Amino acid sequence: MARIGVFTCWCGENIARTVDVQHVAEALAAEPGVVCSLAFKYMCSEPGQSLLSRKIAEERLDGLVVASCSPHMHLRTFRKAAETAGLNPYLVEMANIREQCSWVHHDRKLATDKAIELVRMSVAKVRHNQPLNPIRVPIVRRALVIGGGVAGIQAALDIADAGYRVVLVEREPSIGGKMAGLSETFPTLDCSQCILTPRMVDVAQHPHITLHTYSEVESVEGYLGSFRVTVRKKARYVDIDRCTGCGECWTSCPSGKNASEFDFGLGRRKAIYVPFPQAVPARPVIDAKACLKLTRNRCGVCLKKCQAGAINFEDQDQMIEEEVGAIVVATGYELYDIKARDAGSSVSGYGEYGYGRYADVIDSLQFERLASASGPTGGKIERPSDGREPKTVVFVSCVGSRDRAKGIPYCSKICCMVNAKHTMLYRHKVHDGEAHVFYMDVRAGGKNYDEFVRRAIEQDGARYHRGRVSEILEQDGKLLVRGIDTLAAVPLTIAADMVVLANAMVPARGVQQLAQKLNVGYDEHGFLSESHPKLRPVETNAAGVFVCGACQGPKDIPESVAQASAAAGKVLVMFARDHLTREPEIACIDQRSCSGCFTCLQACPYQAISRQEITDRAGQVLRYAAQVNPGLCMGCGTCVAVCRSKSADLAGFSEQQVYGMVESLA
Amino acid sequence: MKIGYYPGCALHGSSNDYEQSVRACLQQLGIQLDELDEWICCGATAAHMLNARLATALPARNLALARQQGHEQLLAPCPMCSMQLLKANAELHDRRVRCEMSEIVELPLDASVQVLNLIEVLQQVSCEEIRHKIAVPLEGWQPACYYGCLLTRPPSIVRFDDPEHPQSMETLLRICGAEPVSWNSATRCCGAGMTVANEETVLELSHQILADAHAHGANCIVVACPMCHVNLDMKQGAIQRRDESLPAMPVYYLTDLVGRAIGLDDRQLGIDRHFVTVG
Amino acid sequence: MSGDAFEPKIVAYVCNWCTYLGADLAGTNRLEYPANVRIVRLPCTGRMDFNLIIKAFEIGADAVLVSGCHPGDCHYTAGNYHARRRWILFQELLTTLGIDLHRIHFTWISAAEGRKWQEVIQEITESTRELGPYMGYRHICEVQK
Amino acid sequence: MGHHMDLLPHQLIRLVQLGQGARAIRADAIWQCVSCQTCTSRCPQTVDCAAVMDALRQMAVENGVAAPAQKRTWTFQQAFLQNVRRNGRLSELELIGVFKTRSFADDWSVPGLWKDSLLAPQLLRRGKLHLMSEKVRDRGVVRRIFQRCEETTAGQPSLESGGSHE
Repeated sequence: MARIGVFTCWCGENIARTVDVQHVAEALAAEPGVVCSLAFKYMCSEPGQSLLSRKIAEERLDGLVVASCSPHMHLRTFRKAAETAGLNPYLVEMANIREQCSWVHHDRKLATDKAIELVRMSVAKVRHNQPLNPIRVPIVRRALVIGGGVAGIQAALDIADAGYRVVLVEREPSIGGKMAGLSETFPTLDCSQCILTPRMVDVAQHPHITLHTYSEVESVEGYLGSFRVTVRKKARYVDIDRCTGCGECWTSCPSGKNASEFDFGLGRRKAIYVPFPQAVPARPVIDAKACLKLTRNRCGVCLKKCQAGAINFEDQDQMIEEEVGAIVVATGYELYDIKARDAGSSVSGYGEYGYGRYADVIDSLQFERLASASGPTGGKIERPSDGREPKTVVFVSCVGSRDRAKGIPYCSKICCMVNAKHTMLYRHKVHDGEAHVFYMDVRAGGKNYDEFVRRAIEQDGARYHRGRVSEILEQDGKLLVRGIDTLAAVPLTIAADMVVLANAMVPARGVQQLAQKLNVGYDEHGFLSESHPKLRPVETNAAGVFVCGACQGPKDIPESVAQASAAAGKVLVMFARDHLTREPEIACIDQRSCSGCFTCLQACPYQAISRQEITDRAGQVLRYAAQVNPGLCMGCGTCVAVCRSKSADLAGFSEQQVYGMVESLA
Repeated sequence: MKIGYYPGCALHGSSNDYEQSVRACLQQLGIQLDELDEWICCGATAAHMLNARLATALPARNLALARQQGHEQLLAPCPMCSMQLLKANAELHDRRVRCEMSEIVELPLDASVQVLNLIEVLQQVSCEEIRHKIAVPLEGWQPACYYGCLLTRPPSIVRFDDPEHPQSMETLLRICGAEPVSWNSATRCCGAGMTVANEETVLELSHQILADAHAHGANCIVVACPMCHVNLDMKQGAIQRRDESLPAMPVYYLTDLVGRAIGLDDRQLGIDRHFVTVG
Repeated sequence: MSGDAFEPKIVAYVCNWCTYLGADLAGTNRLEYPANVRIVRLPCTGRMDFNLIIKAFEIGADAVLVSGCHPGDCHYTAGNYHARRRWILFQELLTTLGIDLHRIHFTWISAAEGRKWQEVIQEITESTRELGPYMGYRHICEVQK
Repeated sequence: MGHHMDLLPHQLIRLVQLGQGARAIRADAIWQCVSCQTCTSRCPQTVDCAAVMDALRQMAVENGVAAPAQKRTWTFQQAFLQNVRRNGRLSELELIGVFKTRSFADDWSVPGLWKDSLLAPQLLRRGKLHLMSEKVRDRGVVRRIFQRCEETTAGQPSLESGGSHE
């Protein structure tokens, strides 16, 4: 027979004002199995908790119901108190008679009656509670970082510097990400490559970091503490261990008219190329679509020129298995492609701006390359159509961002600062040039940010117009930018030589597929979801998977770096423990009655259910039954609901517990 | 192929040259037009300006007639009509509106009739078929394709092509051997229904369009709208009186040029009834 | 629930992460609503075994509410979709059995929607008061016997 | 059209938001709008500006603040609908005749009365002018549709709440 204790809390006046707590305590005393029922002023206070401990010992309680506030408030508190007193914490339940009773009803009689029923439900549940023990999982103290931009580099270095091994996977042939292509950074105008490239070299030389460039995550299995990751190393056709990076191959390659990805199409590269001079690894890759040998079986000059014998036209994609305990996702962003048509929608972005039709309408990352000393023009501002120096440049904010009609309601956060920076860079290089900015609002929140924008306007003479650009037309070699200055209420037409569009930031392509492999949620725009917007900003709902940088939402370099260090910190917190524990409120399957239909296997959102052979003593397979992997199960209970033979159950919310609660209402 | 046909008032009025052109060209391409019996005016600008309910009821009556007469598809060569029909169609998805309208127009209603503009009907004929029928390739023709307002706007209603940079007429005319020019005014407004009421506006807007076409090297303008044709063709004399430097610019319906390419002559297409004639 | 006026008994199955917190928020904001509802906390509506609906009617409930996270917001990524899919199938079964579907309510209420929780409970209580006590289930049971 | 307007479209929308519709309906701008829908399709906040313009014009006439010259469009559209009501389809000749006499009554400009008539012979020569108007057979149903729509339109948006903000 159960020995249940019921403790009804006054919560000062909060509960006692509308619920007759004494009456509740008395009513519950009569419930079968309840051996002690008391009311107390503040159950969560120190005296309340010691009352609990004392009664557990005195009455030899084996079940506890605290009738007070929401379990989200204090369940943990009371379970801890019980544990200290020697009672298994999972034998404690709560009845929520504050948020869901005393605070929402005024009639004392009705509220008291409801409170009694609520407590009865919890008593009915606790009768079926079983002692549970937290699940221990071992940790592989090795981390995977996906994405080698500034955020991924920071996270990898932080974890590696703490003495743990890191596997860094980057999709492109070099790490560095978007930041490697920037000219100068706001609000200090320090050269982007000067601050980033040493960090890139650190990654390459770090004894604890294994770098896989030109590689992608193919699949992820396992769980917190022990993930098995398959990485696809794409065929590079160059053995980077043998290659010395001498450059003979790419200087002699005859195929030179390929648009450079790194220069966003403004520059050209060979078919065998290093994306940029400071690339890490500083080893070339062959573009299989452009290489004459690979496309038409001609040429092969690089093979002949290579002294190191590093060229291998037979190269194939390779699969590499990596075992890690934690994963940091830092896949970053790209710019909203205003040329592309959305499938199913007739809106193709900004046809009225002529991007893709007019050579001199470019986006802000392309402008970065024009302004960069290592860019296709060597840092001279030249317009793409004819190489002339543009004397009037218009910068357009919010192209895509904050435009509900285009499906991007959010602010991309960096563009206001990027525009201010661009006007400065432009004016520093073209002294007699005019820089115009069309903006909706200037959002320059950040240390020294607004000062920076004011400097662009006051010192460098950028002309800011509050209003949107309606359309861009081409006439006599000029771009007619038609817009409005709403402060002056004047429609404006500016005859410009070049237009720079600040396109919205969107998550890097393919991140949704990656998120599905990792069981990480994402929002309607594809940004990965953090566990809690305030208190768990780098955790995700998949235990052991962390996010940082622009894959989680638009952000600038300082924020990305800060978040990357935070994610690394969280990984290190994990690695500092001996072992990991997980909540034991998970599913289990009674294999004796399991019919092997595997509906649960299909339904499980965590791939926590597997097929297990049931064998006789001789090892002969009799049948197959489902099995729950306690490391993966998150305790949602979907398998319980779909099980046809009622063999699945969920600890903490078992069939007996839930049905018991409902039956108590009869 | 047989298709329901809603001419609209303009095509039975002063823009009957457009109807002639559409009928001739489509017939040559093997499309039979089956005119909707007892069709009524779509209400045009007037209804949506003065009485919102009427703006739904008038096109709804036509959609109901189409349904009753068994037309799954309905061609409305006038973009004003096709937009009004599409707008009503969209509203009829709401059950409440459907019931109410059904009572007003005295016929059962659903949102099943597919309303097509002229370009969409031409697109139904495959490129191969058109290419096959070409008798006189449009060599040397450099049309400025003019879409105006309502072929592509409002995009949420008409859902046709890119509202800011439409290319469907260009694609069709390239098949016919023409070299459409790239210009700025493809989706600008010509003044539309203000022809009579506010002539000043029309003359100014249409002047800009004609001048832009010249500036970008066009030797004609192609339209798929009766109102655009009136403003650019019939009013061109008045525009030239204000700006004598403006050279004459012939304005054709899309079916005029396609029709010529597949071997029809100007009389068959009604081109001889245009105001501006060149050569 | 004594007295002359009929007061319905409503059983609510809610998920722990959205609707339960929404109901908590209604409390924190002191949003008053009728005292007729009894909440059964489940981890997720994915855990919702639809026999629980039958069970609720069996113990004399006059209406049942099932409420979870909004589509796309599920704490367990897709539990609420599973619940919705199963509900579609189960609905047919209930109709065949002759159960009055007006007694069963499905909603999505997020942790931020305290106000919605209040409104939903008010509406359900009101509509159930109008429908009167659910005698239908008892009839069905007798017919089955 | 923007550069001709006394109040720009965004200013009109702002006035409406501020409850100053009474000022908006006095603007010349609402009569210069050609309903080309460009504003509606480009607005990042998905405001249907063209529909707002329609509503403002309607209110301007109802409140009697539209000047005859502005109202020309309006008078034209009214004449248009009356014509459709009578015949089921539009008869251009009839419409122009009615419109000219009405707007003549409003502003007495004789040139306006005759300007377009000069085109008549040219239209006639091109077979574009129809002296007989085209009519549908069942004109009863058209009349009834008009009646029903007019009955149910009572209670359109009014300006009662506007204008108090000055």
